Amino acid sequence: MINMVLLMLLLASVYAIIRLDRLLTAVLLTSLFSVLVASIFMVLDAVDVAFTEAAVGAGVSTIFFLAALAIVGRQCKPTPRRKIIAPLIVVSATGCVLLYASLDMPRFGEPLAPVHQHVAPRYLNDSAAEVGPPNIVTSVLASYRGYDTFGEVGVVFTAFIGVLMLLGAGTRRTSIEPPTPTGAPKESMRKKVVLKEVADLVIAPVLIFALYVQWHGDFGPGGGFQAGVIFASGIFLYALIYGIEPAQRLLPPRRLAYFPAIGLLLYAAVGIISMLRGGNFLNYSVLVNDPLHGQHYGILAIELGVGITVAAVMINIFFSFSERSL
Amino acid sequence: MLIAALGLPLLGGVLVSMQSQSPNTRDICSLVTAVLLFLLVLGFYPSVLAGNNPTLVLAEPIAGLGLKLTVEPLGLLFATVASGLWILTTIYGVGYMRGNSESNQTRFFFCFAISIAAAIGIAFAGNLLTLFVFYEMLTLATYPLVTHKGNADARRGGRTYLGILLVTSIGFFLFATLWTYAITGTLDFREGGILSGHVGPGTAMILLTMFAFGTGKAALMPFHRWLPAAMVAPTPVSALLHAVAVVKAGVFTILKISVYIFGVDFIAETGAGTIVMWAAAFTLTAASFVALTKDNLKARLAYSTVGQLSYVIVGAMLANAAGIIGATMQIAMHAMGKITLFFCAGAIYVATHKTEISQLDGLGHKMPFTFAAFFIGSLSIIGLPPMGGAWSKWFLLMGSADAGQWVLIGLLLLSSLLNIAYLLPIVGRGFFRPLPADDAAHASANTIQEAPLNCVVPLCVTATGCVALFAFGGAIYDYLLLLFPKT
Amino acid sequence: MIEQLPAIVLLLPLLAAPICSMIHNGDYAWYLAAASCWLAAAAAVGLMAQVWGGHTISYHMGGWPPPWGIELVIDELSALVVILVTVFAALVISALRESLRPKMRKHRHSLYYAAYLLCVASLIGITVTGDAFNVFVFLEISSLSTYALIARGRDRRALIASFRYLVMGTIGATFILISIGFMYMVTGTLNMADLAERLPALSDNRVVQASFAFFTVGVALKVAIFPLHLWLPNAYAYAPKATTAFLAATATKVSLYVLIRFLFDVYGLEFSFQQMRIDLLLIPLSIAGILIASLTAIFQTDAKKLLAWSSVGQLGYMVLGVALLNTAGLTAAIAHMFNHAMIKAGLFLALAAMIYRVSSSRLDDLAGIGRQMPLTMAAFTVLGLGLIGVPLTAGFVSKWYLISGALDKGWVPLAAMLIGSSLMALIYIGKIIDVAYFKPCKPEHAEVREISPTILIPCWVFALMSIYFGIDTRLTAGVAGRVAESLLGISS
Amino acid sequence: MFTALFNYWVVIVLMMAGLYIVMASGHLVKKIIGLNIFQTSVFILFISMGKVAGGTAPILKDGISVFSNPLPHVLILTAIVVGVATTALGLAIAVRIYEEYGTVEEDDIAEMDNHDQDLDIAEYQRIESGK
Repeated sequence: MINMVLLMLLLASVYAIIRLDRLLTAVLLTSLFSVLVASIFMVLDAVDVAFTEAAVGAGVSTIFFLAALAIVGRQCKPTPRRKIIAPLIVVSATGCVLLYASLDMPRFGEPLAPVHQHVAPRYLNDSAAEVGPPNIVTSVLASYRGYDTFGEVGVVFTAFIGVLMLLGAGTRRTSIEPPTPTGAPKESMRKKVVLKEVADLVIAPVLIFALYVQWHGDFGPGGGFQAGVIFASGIFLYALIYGIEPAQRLLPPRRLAYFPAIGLLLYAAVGIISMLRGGNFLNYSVLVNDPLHGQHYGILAIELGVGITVAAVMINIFFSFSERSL
Repeated sequence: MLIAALGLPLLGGVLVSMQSQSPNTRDICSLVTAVLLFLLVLGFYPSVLAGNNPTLVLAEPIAGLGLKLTVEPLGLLFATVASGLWILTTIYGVGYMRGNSESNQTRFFFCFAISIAAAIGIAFAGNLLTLFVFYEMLTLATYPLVTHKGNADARRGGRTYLGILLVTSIGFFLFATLWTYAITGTLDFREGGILSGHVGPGTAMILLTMFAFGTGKAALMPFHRWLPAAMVAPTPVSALLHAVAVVKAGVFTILKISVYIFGVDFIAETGAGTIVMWAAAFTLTAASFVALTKDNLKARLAYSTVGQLSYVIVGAMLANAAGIIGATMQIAMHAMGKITLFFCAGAIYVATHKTEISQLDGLGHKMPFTFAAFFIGSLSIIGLPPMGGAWSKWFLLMGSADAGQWVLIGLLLLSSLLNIAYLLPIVGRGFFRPLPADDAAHASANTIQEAPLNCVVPLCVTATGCVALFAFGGAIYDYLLLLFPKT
Repeated sequence: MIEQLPAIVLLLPLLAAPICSMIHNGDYAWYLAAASCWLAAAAAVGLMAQVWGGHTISYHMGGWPPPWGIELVIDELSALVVILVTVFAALVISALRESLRPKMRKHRHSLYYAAYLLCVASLIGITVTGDAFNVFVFLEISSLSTYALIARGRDRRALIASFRYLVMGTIGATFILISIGFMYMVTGTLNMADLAERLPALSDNRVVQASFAFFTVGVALKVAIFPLHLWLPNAYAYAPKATTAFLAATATKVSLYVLIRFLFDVYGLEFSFQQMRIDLLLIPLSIAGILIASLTAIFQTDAKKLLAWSSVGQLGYMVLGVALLNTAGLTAAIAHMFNHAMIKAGLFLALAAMIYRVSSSRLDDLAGIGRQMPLTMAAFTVLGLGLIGVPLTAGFVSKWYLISGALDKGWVPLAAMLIGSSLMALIYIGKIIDVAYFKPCKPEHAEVREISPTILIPCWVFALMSIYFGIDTRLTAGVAGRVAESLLGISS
Repeated sequence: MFTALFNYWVVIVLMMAGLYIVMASGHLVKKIIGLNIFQTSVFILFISMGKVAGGTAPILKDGISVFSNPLPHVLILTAIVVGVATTALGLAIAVRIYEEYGTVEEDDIAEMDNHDQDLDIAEYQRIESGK
């Protein structure tokens, strides 16, 4: 059984979210919820997922929510009584179907459960010989199911296009204001001296850590997606403390808007090269003469593509939101 | 050759539409097409008389169910009537349209050609699906003709026209077709029918009733409203609707379904036609009464048509050789008679711009040919010898007698009396009443005279045709016996 | 090369999308987008040529054999749907350029085209994949791009429509995710063919039954099966003009394809229809959907909303065809997917041309437009006849099969109801045509002229296709018939 | 039975709580919070089915032979990305709605839309009567 305390904490936080009308608190609780879920994932041996959930749920999503709340206000109306009934009926019905299903579910942790029988054993037993990386999640993600991951990059890219269409690229303000040559700190910034000091200390290691996660994904938990999210978080931190303009000077949105596409194209390029070399799309084994080397290069390249796209998309979206809130 | 029969009017239509700049070329084009088509249709007679049924499958939109054309005696007769009268209608139409300087003449002749193609398609349809397709094509192609004038009246009439015809055909006819297909797995027109042995009397009656009422063009009451509504159209169109293509296509459809889908024997055995027969009997009596009350000449003729059509339906439902032969003859005879009457009505309008019967006093002396032709046409419609109409009425009475329907005989005779009552007074007014005073002044100035030659010649030809058909009655009878190989 | 076609058809639009997003000149982006759509269409035809007659292609992504890797599976059904998506997408985008011009600033055009291409690519992806989870991934790409496309409508209500769709769509997608999780939980595989082998033995397992329920509800949301259709009318009505044409043609059809695939191939005929009796649910719902939607359409005063409601009704026909569970019904459903896509895309496109000229889709603003824009309105009329189901148009063929399907079951009242609903279509299409031809034109629209050929030609292509496929039905009803027989397990 | 299924039940409650927030809340941002919770709870369901009692994270190391199933991890990695993408887009639409309507409460928006429609009808009647 999963850790009882964690489960109870989850229930409590969700209950609080339902009851809360102050959205800022609700968002922070959602962030807490994500951290708790990440802990559960950790307990369940899903280290990569835990890593991602923490970075996304507690990091990126929360930042997006906060940015949105800064625009739309933090208070919401309580749900009127009469509007509770219909959702309750639907939710109870759905819940009953799920409970009904749960009666036939394999017991938790059962090693003989069907999930562990059919497809998974090949990954566990042969991936080292067929693909290479010790982190089996990376092998499956990048090679066996590399096409899914390609689609996943497509999803991120689509979200990027959508946000850009709706909110603009975050370039409006920089084009109006001439860029100040030196990052003269604003009035409010002087009060954040301590923060600034801390940030200086933290941001560089965060970015370096992101690079480490990027290249280390073969061996330990991590990979392009996590690296991209962490890299973006580092930039968020920078922007929150120094202001958006310096961040945008660092990474001009106009140029940054190219990078999601570049990452996706890099991913696809690997696949197309393998097609040109006579294999199927994303068959890394044909990239070079030795299949195992080919797998290795292929995975490195596509993970880089994933990282570039994810980081660039997250930063772009952040810029788009923050432009609107000012 | 079948392709040619169908393609020729279409091709003619296209040619006509390209000649909008030069009216003379255009009208010659129409005429040549019409004549060629008539000759082409006549060309089928040798092989049909020899007992062959030339067949052609155009396409197969639904697996096992194609757009199929077959030439058989019944359809060939209808095609002959339609294509033959088309020539006259074209000549007449040219005169009428020019005489009245109507606008959009090119569109008019284009739609005309498409309508004829559709009529030929109906005549040669090899199965119910094909029949339905061309039936709808005819509806759609005649719609712009009905609304030709483009004013509010024309639009209202057009809407009624389209509304009733589409709703009945989709609601009843298509449904019955699909049902038939579901029951029998085929829709081919076959001798002796396809339903026999597949359905009981009850279903057969429902199906036949749906087919009859679904054929809105047959103007069975209460779905006859479109016909008077379509009176807003120019007269050549009325002639086309009433005589050449539309209503004839309707009754022909019912006839064909009775003969080739149900089979005469099957209807007779099961009595499936009872409802339809009495509906038709009601229609033919009621329509004649309504016609009596109409003062507008074209409206009176329209209700006359409603009544006359029901003769055909009655004949089909009698389900015996005399009935079917009478019904088929009625198609040809009524076509010839009614087209004469409409040509006359149009000629009167072109010459005097008069539309009401009460205004016709004394015109007979000024327009002798027109009124003489009207008289001949009337006699044919009534069914008096020596006109072609006499034959069809005779066979229908025979058929009723064979079927033992004495009430029906009574109704048919009553209706004939009513025909006399509403048609002959028109001629009487023309010849035996003096011109009203204000018109007399015009007349002395010779402003009232016969309509243009283009109008008068066709109506004289059709009037002659009414007489000639009486002489050919025997030949037609022999030909129609092809339908009953056993008897 | 030829064996790479399944990947190529997908990659063409998917790779053109990021490149488009990088091109700042909207015109160049349009050329690229249109070219990639047409090439994909050509590739789709190539695929159909390969599977014609009932063959199947399997393409192993990454070279990994299924069920370990992801496989693309192409048979006649998926090839037909891919043709539907690509050809209609190509036609609509050819017209798109004109219609976008007055509305958006130029450098945003590129993004719009990119979103459009992503949508096309993801719909292809959903159709060709043989992996259950992969369906989810591409479904999300298509959903996200659709939300973005709809939100770009000129009216602010487009935003609300898009948001509602986003919420309902995400719930639907999550339901599908739950369902896939359940299937995986009891079988250990995600490959659809593999699932099909393993699921029958587990038909009494409650997890499988629940997964079936979640899947049906999730996809029904996407297909807009009554009563889960609520997002559709507003989404179609407020989306940018040409977007509606594309979405109406493809998005719901692909979802329906997914439903058919899973009901018949993955869960299996026996489980779906004999054990779970899904037909008992779908038949009444689709009938109610047809009647209510057609009735609502009749009372609309906005042409775009009218057509949107008509779409709900027409989807009802397709679902009904599936639920009838006989060859004729299933043939009708699949053929109607194609035919309706073609007809509705054409109708929305023609309507877009008119809206482009009069800046409104309200019926009273379209008064007299038939005389101002005769060619556009003529195309609209031809397509409208197809929607009603007049003979010699594509709509007739599918309705014929559907009613045959009802009669094959001996359900005469149902057949009568279908005929009745065709008459309702006659009324609501007649309403538009009547207004356009027979009402006097508004004075402020007296100067309205015919639209440029860029839109007119695609409109007429749709109209002529609607007639062509009413006569030559080898591609539509022919394929649909073969597919229906193989789905029903009838060997021909 | 109870202990073996208890965590599934908690997850089901969490999922339904998320779904409830989506449906019951009128605030668009809170709806998205609900969607987030709904999806995240589904992730727990997936990951918990991949757990093998006594297993470790699926990273090959000498001396370890029992691993948890990596496939659900891969799927959920993808699903998390999908989730954040949806969140971002949803929030972007919500922001645009706020800019257009000045509110993100469903009821208020519905009221304004009805008002819009009334205006449309009024406009229509004005034109009609003007003729």
